[in-house]
Amino acid sequence: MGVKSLMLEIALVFGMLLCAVMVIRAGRLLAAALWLAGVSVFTAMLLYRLGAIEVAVIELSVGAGLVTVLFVFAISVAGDQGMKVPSSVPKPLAWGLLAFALVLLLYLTLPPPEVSAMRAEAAFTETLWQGRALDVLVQIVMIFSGVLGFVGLLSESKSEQMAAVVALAEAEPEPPAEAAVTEADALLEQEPV
Amino acid sequence: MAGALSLLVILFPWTGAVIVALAARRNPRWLHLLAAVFAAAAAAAGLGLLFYTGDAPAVTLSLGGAFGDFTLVPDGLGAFLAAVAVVIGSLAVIFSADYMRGEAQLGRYYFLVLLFIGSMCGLVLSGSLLLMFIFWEMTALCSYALISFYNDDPKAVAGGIKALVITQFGGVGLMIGVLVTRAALGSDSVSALLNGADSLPPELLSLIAFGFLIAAAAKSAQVPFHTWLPGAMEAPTPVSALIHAATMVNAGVYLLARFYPAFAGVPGWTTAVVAVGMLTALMGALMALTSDDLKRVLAYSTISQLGYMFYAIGVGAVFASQFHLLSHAVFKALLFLGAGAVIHAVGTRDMRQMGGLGSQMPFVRGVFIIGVWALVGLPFANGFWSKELILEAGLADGPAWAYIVMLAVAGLTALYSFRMVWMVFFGKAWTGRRLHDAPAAMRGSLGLLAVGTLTIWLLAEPFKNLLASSLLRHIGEAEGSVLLAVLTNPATLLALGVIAAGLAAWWWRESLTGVANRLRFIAQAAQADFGFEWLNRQVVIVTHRTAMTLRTTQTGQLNWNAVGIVGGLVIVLLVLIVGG
Amino acid sequence: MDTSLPLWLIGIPLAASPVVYLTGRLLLARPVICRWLTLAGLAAAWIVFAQVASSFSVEGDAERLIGMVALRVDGLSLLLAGVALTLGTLVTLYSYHYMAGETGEEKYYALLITLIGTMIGLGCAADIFNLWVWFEAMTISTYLLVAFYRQQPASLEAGVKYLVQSATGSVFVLLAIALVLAQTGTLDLDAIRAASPSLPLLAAGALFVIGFGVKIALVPLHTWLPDAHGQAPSGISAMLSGVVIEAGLVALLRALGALAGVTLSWGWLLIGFGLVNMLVGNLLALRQQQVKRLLAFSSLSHVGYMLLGLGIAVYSGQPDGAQGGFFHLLNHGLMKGLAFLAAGALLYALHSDHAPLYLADLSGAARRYPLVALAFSAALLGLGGLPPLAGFMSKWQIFVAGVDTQDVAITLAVAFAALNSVLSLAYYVPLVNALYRQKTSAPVERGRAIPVTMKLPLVLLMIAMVVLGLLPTLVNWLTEPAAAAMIRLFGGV
Amino acid sequence: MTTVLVVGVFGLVAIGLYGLLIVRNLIKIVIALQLLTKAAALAMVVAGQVSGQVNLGQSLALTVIVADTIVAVVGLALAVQVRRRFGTLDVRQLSTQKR
Repeated sequence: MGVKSLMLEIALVFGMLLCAVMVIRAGRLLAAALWLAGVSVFTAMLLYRLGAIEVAVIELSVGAGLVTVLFVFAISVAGDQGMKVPSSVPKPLAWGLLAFALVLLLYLTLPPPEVSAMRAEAAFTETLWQGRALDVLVQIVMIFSGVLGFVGLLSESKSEQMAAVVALAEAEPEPPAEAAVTEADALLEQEPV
Repeated sequence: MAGALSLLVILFPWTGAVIVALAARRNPRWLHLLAAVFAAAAAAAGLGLLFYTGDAPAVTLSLGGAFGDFTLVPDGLGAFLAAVAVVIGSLAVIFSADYMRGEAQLGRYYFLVLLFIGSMCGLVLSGSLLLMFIFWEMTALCSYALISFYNDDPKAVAGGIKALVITQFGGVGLMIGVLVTRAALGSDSVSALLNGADSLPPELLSLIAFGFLIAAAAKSAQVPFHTWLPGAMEAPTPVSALIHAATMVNAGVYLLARFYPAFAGVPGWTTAVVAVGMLTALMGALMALTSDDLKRVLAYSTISQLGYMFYAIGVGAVFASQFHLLSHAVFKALLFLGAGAVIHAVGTRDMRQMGGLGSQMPFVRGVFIIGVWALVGLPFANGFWSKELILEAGLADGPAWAYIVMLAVAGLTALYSFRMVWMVFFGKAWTGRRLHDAPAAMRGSLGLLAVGTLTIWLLAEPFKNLLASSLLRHIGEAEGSVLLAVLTNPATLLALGVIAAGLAAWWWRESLTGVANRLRFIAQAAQADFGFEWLNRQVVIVTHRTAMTLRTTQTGQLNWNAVGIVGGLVIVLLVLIVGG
Repeated sequence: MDTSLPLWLIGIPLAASPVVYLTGRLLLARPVICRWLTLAGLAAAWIVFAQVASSFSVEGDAERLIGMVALRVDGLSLLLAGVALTLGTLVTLYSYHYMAGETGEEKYYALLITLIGTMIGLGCAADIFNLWVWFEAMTISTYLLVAFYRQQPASLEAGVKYLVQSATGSVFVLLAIALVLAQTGTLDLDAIRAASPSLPLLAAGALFVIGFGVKIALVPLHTWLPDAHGQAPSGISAMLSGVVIEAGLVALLRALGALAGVTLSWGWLLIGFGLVNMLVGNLLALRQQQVKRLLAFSSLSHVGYMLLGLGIAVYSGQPDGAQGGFFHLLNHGLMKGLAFLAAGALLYALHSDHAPLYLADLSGAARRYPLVALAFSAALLGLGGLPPLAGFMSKWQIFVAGVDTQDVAITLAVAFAALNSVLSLAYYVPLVNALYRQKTSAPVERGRAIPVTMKLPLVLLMIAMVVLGLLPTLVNWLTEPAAAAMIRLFGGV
Repeated sequence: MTTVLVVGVFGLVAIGLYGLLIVRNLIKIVIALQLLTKAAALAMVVAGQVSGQVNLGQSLALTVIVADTIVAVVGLALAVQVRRRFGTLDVRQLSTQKR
């Protein structure tokens, strides 16, 4: 493995992490969704370099394509509420915990084992459809229950929709106490993102 | 025969319980009758069992594995206590026919009472420690449910839960003891522990011994676990009689008596038993002296008398303790039911609002005085013989400091008993409405108990022979005639003298006011339950505060929940890295 | 054993699911048909289960290889399948009236039977990745069930927390699987066990504990549980609490068993989590006024008892603790199932609008609903560990195993567990007390009748509980092989 | 070079988790979950490659992608419902169930 290849690898991982950071920092949901697509693209490239060509393609089409479309759809339905103020979890706590966990995990897992010689293996399609046939079958179950879940959560009769709208309209005049605090916090916080 | 009888003595009450529960919506008169019939049948079986005692398991049910063999062993000690439970229990049931007339939820009442009686019999008859523990817990459950019977009254509910939690807490001691026995001896039969105690490592044996002591103390309302008993006074009065005289509290004394041969050699154990008994007897008497609630006085007096029994076991007078248990069961049942008749008539438990009731209720006054006579230990009621026997053994075998205190408590007993009788039946004339003396069913129960109080000591010899079979070498005290030994021992005169002093102190109480004032701090401490009630409440408050604080960690916010996950990961990683 | 039998056992419920949905939705458009189809599917599964169980008792484990992934029926799979089918059938019966008239009833039944099928599959998985796939399928089938009352904000909220936390846990599991694969080059559980211990496998173990721990509700990963169990339809609460938690536990045991050689700490880790769970669960339930939430918190402490028994077994290498733990698993399924179903029956009778059921609402319920109150009290007292009900017997078995190790620390842990049992009475008993009060609450006075399809499961569960309390060895045929399988999982004989 | 990938995977996990801790918008939390998922899929392929079984790793990664896409779909459906019923996506206001 040449230095050039290593540099490329580092660049791809860096790009992926950078996009991920931007996902969290993005103020608007739409921007976050697009940055997520960026993460997907970098991940796909990494997968491709690892020799996982088929999954790279799928990641590109599903991860960067389908999922982004889904998010955009959901955002358009639910509205792009910008919530710039972070949660009530103190940032130092979040940082500390994660850094600690990361250090411990890396301590246990680095250095990773050497790449062993490629075993003689069946082709991807064969591995998937025959070797892991059971996984695929259960995936069908998952998709079925996922679809039921999606439909069950979203499909509504007209009367229900009206009821929801009425309920919301009734709730609107008195905004939750939290909202006022939120805006005040936002002014104090002055964070551009 | 022994097998059939030992099963029947449990199954009669239990079957009755189920039948009464199923018939709960029928005519209440049927319920009273059904319950009384089943209780009486159980009493007959229990008395019959006394003639078929034996040390071999009469009934065996093999479960295997962690559960071992369930056996029933109707030996002398077990059969005797079963008989006490069913006989006094059935009298309480019969008494209830009048006392509970017109109450709601009679089905539930009789169901629990009968279940209670059956469980108590199972407890004393079981030859397997696990089975004993099961019955032990069942009596706790039944007592809880009965104490909280008037469950719209928060005081009754709180009293019930307190009784349950404290006795269950003690039960943990019993359970650990049983578990350790099992692990060390490979068997959880009672005889295995009795026979194998010598071969156990000393530290394990003392763990078992003190575990059992905690359990016994909690069940028998000994210091520092006695706080539940006064709260248990919220129960209907027949239930109080049942708990105090026939069932619950005897279980602790039974446990110690049963395993005394195994534990006597454990260093410090007998001293601990003596100390617990002595402290309880003293504190119970002082609290009885300063309380104005009739049932509470009786409750404290129960605690105090149980202290005598513990003390007796501690000094090795196992037979004396059981003899006193028998006497106490009879006269305390009499006193409770008598008090029940009074409370039923007057409608209050406060003795300051009574007085002069004797003229209105001569029958109740008569039997009540017989009960008090025995409680105080005046000749020749049953309490006299057993209490003298305990004090003699204490003088002969126990430490002097404990004997002196126990002797003084005999005087205190006389003092509070006379105070109680005076405040209820004598003193100022009763000016309230016309009262009825006890009705028929009540009279029946009371009369039988009064006769028992006066005569049961005549059975001392056969009783001793009955227990000798199961208590083996530890019945050495009073060779020859028990009664003769009491009469001829100089300790008897000493005790009678102290009792007379107690009586005198009440008679000349007016002139003793100065002393009483100087001792006021003791009275105040006694009224405050010597701080144990406070301690008890603190434990509850701290637990609840902790719970409330912990509840705030359930923020309901997704972000904080995620903190839990990441935090959990960090903890597990750390534990694994450090722990290897 | 005919190795296709397990496939039928898993396949029948899963295949029944689309049939239930499509028939109910498209062909006949009558929800009533779903109920019967679901019951029929479960009945067929029961027949196969009986065959599997009987041939298992003769021949022992059975394995079927599909491609490179194996499905294996051992004692553990059988136990999980038994509990899932028992509770699943009773919940289906119970839902007949409870869920009648709800929008999306056909989805409810389809997902319920999918849930049962995936849990049986999870129990049989012998491949670490396949185990995750079943686990994930099980989770996905419960998302809608938890948030089934989607008109209710509280129920959506519970669904959100459940989804996000489950998904996070599942990612941890995946990372652990990746570590295992990278380190050992295999996914087969038995083959992994043969690999030599290493630090990355330790990390994998930690990630498994946390990942599956979210589903098992180990403290502090438990935060979703009271919401989900409290807000789901009562039948689903019973399933979640009675089997789904336990399925997570089985998955964790399989995964950790494969890593048994990595460290000696697994037993202590399980015991530690067990003790923390007991205490925190009890304290959180102590002041709870909302009945279903209280029951949910009490699940935490019961998971603690199971973990204690299993941890003792892992630590000592003796099957007794595991047998106790699995007996408690079974009993908890019955008791907590019963408690949730009884609470649900009262909820059904007292509130028609899915409003939460409070302690005060129960006041005097025994006067109008004596049977339900009796069943509820039996369940609560059993949960509190009062003999001679089933809950005491399994706790006893765990404690015996603990003290038999002759280890001082474990004996102390047992004492702690026993004290916790006493503490738990402080919140179970007031519930029982409220049921038998003489003063009835307003909701009880205007409550509606409870149909017989809801009472029948209660009666059956109550009988099972009492019988198991009196004859605890009756289920040895289920718990003994499960314990043996578990000891084998952890490399013992 | 595998080290770089391992750091990348754990880094992505950490960023995703940070999102779960800090972000209040429900849809954005679902996006953060997607970050975690991608890390898991990548980890599968890396593990496959390390053990010399890229195609196995690919098969696993594919299953992971499918499963987590389903989770995202259901999650978004929930989010849309939440917006309808609560009128907000703020998870801080989504905490009526506490204690």
